[in-house]
Amino acid sequence: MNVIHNAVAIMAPFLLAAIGGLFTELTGMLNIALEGLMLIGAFASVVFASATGSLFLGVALGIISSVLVAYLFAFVSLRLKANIFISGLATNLLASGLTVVLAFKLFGSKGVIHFPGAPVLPLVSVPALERIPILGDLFFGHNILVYLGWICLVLAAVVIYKTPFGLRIRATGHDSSTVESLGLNPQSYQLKAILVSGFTCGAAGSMLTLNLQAFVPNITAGRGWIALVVIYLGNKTPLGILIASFVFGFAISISNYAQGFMEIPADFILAFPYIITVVAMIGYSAVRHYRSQKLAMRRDR
Amino acid sequence: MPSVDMREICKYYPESGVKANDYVDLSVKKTEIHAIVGENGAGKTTLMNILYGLERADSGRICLDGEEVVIRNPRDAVRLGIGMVHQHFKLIRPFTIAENVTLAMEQRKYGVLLDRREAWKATEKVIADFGFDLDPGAKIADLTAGQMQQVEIVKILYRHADVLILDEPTSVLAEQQIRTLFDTLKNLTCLGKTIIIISHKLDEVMSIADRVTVMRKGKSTAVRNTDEVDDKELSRLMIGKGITYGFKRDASVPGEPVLALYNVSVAERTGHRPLLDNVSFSVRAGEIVGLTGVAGNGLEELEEVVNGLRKVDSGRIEHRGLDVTNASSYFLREQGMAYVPSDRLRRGSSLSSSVLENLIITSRRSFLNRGFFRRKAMEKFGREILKHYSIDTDLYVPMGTLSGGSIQKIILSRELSAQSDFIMFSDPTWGLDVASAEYIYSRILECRRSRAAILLISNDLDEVLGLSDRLMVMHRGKVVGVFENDGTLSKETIGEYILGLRNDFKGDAGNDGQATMGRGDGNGGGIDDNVVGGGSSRDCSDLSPE
Amino acid sequence: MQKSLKILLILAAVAVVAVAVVLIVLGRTGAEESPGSFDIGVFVPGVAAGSPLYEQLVSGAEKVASEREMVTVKVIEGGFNQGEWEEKITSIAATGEYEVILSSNPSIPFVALPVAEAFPDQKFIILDAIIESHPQMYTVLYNQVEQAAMLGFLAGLITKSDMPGATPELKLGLIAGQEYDAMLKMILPGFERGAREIDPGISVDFRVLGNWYDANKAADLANSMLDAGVDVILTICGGANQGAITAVKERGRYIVYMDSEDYDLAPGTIVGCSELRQERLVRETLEAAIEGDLDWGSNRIVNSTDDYVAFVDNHELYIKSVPEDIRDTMDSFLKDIRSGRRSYEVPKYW
Amino acid sequence: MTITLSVAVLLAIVLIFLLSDDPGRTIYYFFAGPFINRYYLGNLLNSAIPLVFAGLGIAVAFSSSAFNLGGEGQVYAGALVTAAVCLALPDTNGFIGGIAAVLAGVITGAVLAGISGYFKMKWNTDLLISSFLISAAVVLIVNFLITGPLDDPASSLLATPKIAEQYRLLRIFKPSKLNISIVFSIVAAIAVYTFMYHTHRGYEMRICGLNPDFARYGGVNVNTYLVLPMILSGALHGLGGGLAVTGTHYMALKEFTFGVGWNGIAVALIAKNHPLGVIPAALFFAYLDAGAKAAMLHSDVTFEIAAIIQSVIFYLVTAQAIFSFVKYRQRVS
Repeated sequence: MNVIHNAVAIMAPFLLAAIGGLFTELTGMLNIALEGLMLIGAFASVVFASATGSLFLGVALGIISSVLVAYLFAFVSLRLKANIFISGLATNLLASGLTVVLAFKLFGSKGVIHFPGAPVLPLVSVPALERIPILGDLFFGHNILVYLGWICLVLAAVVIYKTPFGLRIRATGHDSSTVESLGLNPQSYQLKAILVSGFTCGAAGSMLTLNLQAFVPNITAGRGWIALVVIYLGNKTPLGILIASFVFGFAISISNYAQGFMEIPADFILAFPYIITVVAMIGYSAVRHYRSQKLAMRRDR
Repeated sequence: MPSVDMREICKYYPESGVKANDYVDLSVKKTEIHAIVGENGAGKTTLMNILYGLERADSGRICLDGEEVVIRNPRDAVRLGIGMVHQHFKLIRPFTIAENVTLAMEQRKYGVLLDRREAWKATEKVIADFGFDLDPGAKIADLTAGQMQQVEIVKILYRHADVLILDEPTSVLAEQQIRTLFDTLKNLTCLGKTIIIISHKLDEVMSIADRVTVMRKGKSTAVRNTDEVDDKELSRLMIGKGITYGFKRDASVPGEPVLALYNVSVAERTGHRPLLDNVSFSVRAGEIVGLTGVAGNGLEELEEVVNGLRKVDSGRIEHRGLDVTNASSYFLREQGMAYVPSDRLRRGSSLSSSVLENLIITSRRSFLNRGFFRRKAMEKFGREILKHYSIDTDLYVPMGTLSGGSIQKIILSRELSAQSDFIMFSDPTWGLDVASAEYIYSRILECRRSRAAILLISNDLDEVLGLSDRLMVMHRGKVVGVFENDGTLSKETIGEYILGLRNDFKGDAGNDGQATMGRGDGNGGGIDDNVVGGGSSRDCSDLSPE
Repeated sequence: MQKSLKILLILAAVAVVAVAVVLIVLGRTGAEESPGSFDIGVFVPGVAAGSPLYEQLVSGAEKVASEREMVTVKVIEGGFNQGEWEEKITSIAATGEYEVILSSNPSIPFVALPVAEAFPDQKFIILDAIIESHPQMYTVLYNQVEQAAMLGFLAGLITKSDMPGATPELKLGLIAGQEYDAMLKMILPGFERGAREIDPGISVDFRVLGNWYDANKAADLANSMLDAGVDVILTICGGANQGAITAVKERGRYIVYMDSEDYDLAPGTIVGCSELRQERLVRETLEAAIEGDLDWGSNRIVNSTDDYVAFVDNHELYIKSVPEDIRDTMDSFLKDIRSGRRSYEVPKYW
Repeated sequence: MTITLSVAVLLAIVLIFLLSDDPGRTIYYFFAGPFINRYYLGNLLNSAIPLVFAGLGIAVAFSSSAFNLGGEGQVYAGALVTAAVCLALPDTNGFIGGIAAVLAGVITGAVLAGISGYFKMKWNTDLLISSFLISAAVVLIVNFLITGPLDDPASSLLATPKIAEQYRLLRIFKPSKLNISIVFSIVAAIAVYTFMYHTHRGYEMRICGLNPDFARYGGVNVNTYLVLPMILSGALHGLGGGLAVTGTHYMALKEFTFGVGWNGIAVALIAKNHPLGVIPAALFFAYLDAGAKAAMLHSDVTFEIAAIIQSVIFYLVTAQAIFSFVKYRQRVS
């Protein structure tokens, strides 16, 4: 089924962004700058990939650029104690302006910028295995950054649950004063979490432009926001994020295909993924509610 | 050679204009238990926060074992071998004991990964070495307050601290747990640890500490050996004048029942064991009924049931003969039932709201004029309360900026001003200094004189014994003992009931025979006996390591 | 340390403000308008760079200005929020400096109506748009039915052909950024009509992206169409076109392209481009306006007989990537159109 | 506040020097542009109006710990429904018809936000995400309605037809679009303030937001107040959208309220969720925007440069804003 194959490709950027967002979420911060960080990564990676001719350098420098902007965001939010919501909005605004201004200064265009010389994202192709139904669609025949997403997910799960860093990140989110009383600086973990989100958003962004060998202003098109939703929908766990982003990718993929054979107007179908998700979410909370009512709910509010 | 030597410590809070520490000296010898006593706001906690690096002194110096040190943050303190148990536990509730203990000093494998087994082992080792009884794999959320405190101490010991600071360590503990704690502390000094305790409970200080530093209004006023002073002198040093700790409870003739519970049961959602199990009792006009027990044995649930915050599964509650079972809090208040909650910072007040907004929560509708507040009347009401109860603050000050004592006074004044015929107090003096506690006690007794029916729920045995006309003990959701408080009761006897060591009570807590036993007692029976039987032995071992 | 930092900051502030003030004064004086000039305000509904039609709008006006003395051009970009366009056009009109406001977009006449009402002396030249009759406006509409039909005809030829990327299914695709009148009334029907001249059984799979910039989604959409057997896609979704091109290129199928000559973007994949000669139209219309020859209140529809709408058939990549027999059929078709022997009327939808 | 603001302005000026070829002109128009004529000033005031309503909506919600992230969709849907009702009404009395139409918009906003509140109350569905998702879906559905069934066949604008003259609000500062809804916005701010600080419902609502345990203890029905602030918030958003139609645009255009929802959040945060503070905060926002527009019109500044300069100011202005939004994280685990 191509629907599934495409769903996996579609979900990859917001899966990656959500992984970084998960870290900030676990330290107790609402990170709405994911969108802007992705945009920075998208722009920088294709520019550097084209300039150096190296895919690896492109992605790496794209990630570094995104991390730098994430650092600015963290500095304003943590050090200057700005409201993280507004500094997040400001980061998004900055990213949308900066990418275009830089594009104009560097390439003289504010529209689509083509990088025919940028390296193509290689597909990982294992023809024999791709023919396996469903599993083949899920795991093979994607571009190499999709696999980076899988790796990051596994890595994130290990870091969060199996390393001291992850333990401290989670502790910071639960009660930062406890972490502080143990001689750690909770802010430094929040900073690191933001930098991690910069890292994965940079990678997520690079996927969007290296895919096309071109940069289009606003190419992220709301994927950072979807990533935010994915984090919540995934109940703030790596596995949950994986499932939630697949649900979202699948819904988008279906709506793409549905346009071809359904009589429903296109704009209406576009709303489809959101409606599915919100219904799923309400359904999930209902299930959770009734289950917890049955099980260990000591206080009913 | 003193182990900890703090000299001329000053700390000024410009925003509130308070000199929390004003040239304070503290000298603690090695392997002694040193108590710092003083009223709320005397600056004890500030001084210890400075020693632990949570706050920085404006001036002064700190020497450890004769060497001057700079403690900028808790990391420095930990490195220097200082550990602190805070009044409010600093534990991550969803984590296990081992995770909490090793947090920030994790056991690692391959340099980067958490080593769960090593963490478990290391925690286990500390637990065993110092004679605790904890399961390293247990989740904090499942522990009792006493166990959490033990975890806090284990946490410090795991960090190889030589100096342990404990801030009000007994405020959440029951009598037996306090004794366990003190045994532990004494044991620790034998193993070479130095212990600093912040407290305002003089009897405890006298029984555990070697020396005492007294603080008053930001200054250290005296240092004494405990075997050279008595608590009268200490309290004189603390408060500035001699007071007699204690209060007089004159005889009273109880009137008709105001509040009565009949076979009230609340099931736990998991269905293991009822939170409240066939509880029946009544409170009569002009009497104080004391209710005590260890946290987690149904006291909190009872508190919520009586206030309408929790629904009962079976049984009946009557107020002056009117069935108020599962009535809303609002309705109960309208009926004249007032309530001073134990959790005064979360349930009893809204810290970010003003004093006035806190005062009007129960009487808010009486200030309405066509749906709008009559601001003048509201302010007049507020000012009168502040004046009448001589609370020294302004109406528009945020509640959170006040001291614990003032907050409790405001809550108390709000509840008492409602002219209720039934008042429930839950841990009314928890964490308060002697003077504030005295004040609260006198108010409670005043209510009793004005023929209100009073239910006093408290973990503080002295308090319950001192105030109650009748006294009930709860264990595992059941009333396991009811006593007329005729002056012959001993703490020890009550303690045995509290811990479930004795369970010979079969009556229905003096309902004057009104109880309708038919309701809701069919489902208790067999299961229940099993659980209590099986559980009580485990419970004992939890609380007393011997 | 703290204090010196403060002083430094204040000094810096003073310096910056001083420089700013000087520059402001200079800037103000430099902005004086000379009388007797013909000033053109160019309103770009969106952003010029990256959009061929808007780029030509600007370059056409600028060329006129560079060729004639006393003609000035000021370009104002309106951004993507339609709700703000009226306000911005009003701002331009309110200055009273501009003899003509020039713009290009089907919706501008309707945005400009209230502005025209408020400023009865303000004249508007609006291209790629049409309005029945307004004394202050002059509108020119491109016959995009014809434009789309040319591409549809070529696409039809290709899908029936045995070119390597052609599939047995008689399916064409059209990806639109949004649904709007010109799209639904001219382009989509024109594309279908052109294709059905080859074979009435050809169907057009029409899908909407929802915006003009989500290139990756355009790629996904294109892929889903290719999966359904579509072999030639007409993509009209602004910046997001790039996504469709990449996807189609990867699968070895074909793109036909509107509004600009862009075979170079994907040699071999882009098999046909049509073009609107907007720059020429701008220049001619402005010249007429400056000379006072413009018939205000009228409108005009331009098509390929006057070569304002054109299919780019002389590009080497077109010749290289399209087999000769197809090109021959196409040639005769184009000849018919250019000579007016075959024509596609614009339905009156306004 | 003054210090951070001056640092922000300084940085903005430095940026202008870097990005503009005619910095003097740019600076002049960026900061003084909104005041050089009555047209610009009128538009500045007019563009503050929807921000006031959105800001009020957010202030009501946030001060009750109801995290409404769906403002965007609520404004948009409110606007569309108002326009649709105006168009559907037969030739009635303009006053009554106008009120009915705006009311319909208000109800739309209230219902959209109320859904999230209802499920929060019923099943503890996360407000933040459900309101955000519903809004995202609503924006697309409204897009569909505007470009599809409700599109004006007579115009090429992606918009509904214009509403009849009699439903349009009085313009008071011609030729700008400023209209009497500015009076409504001030009245609304005062009304919201009065409700929140001078009625017992408002008091109960705020207490529920600040400390639900305390509210429950005081006999307040906390569940009601999970829904009420959302409904109020949505209603205010809907009102803002409705008045944007009847006062400013006279029709619903595709995505014409874009960004109002998010900026409303920023406005409320700068105002520290105080209803009266929302007015100056909204004016500040509108001023920044008007300055950018003036600089774009009169100098060589482009959108993107304006965005960069604005972002720098936002970064620093917020260094002062209260952390009411961050505080919601401190829910006890």
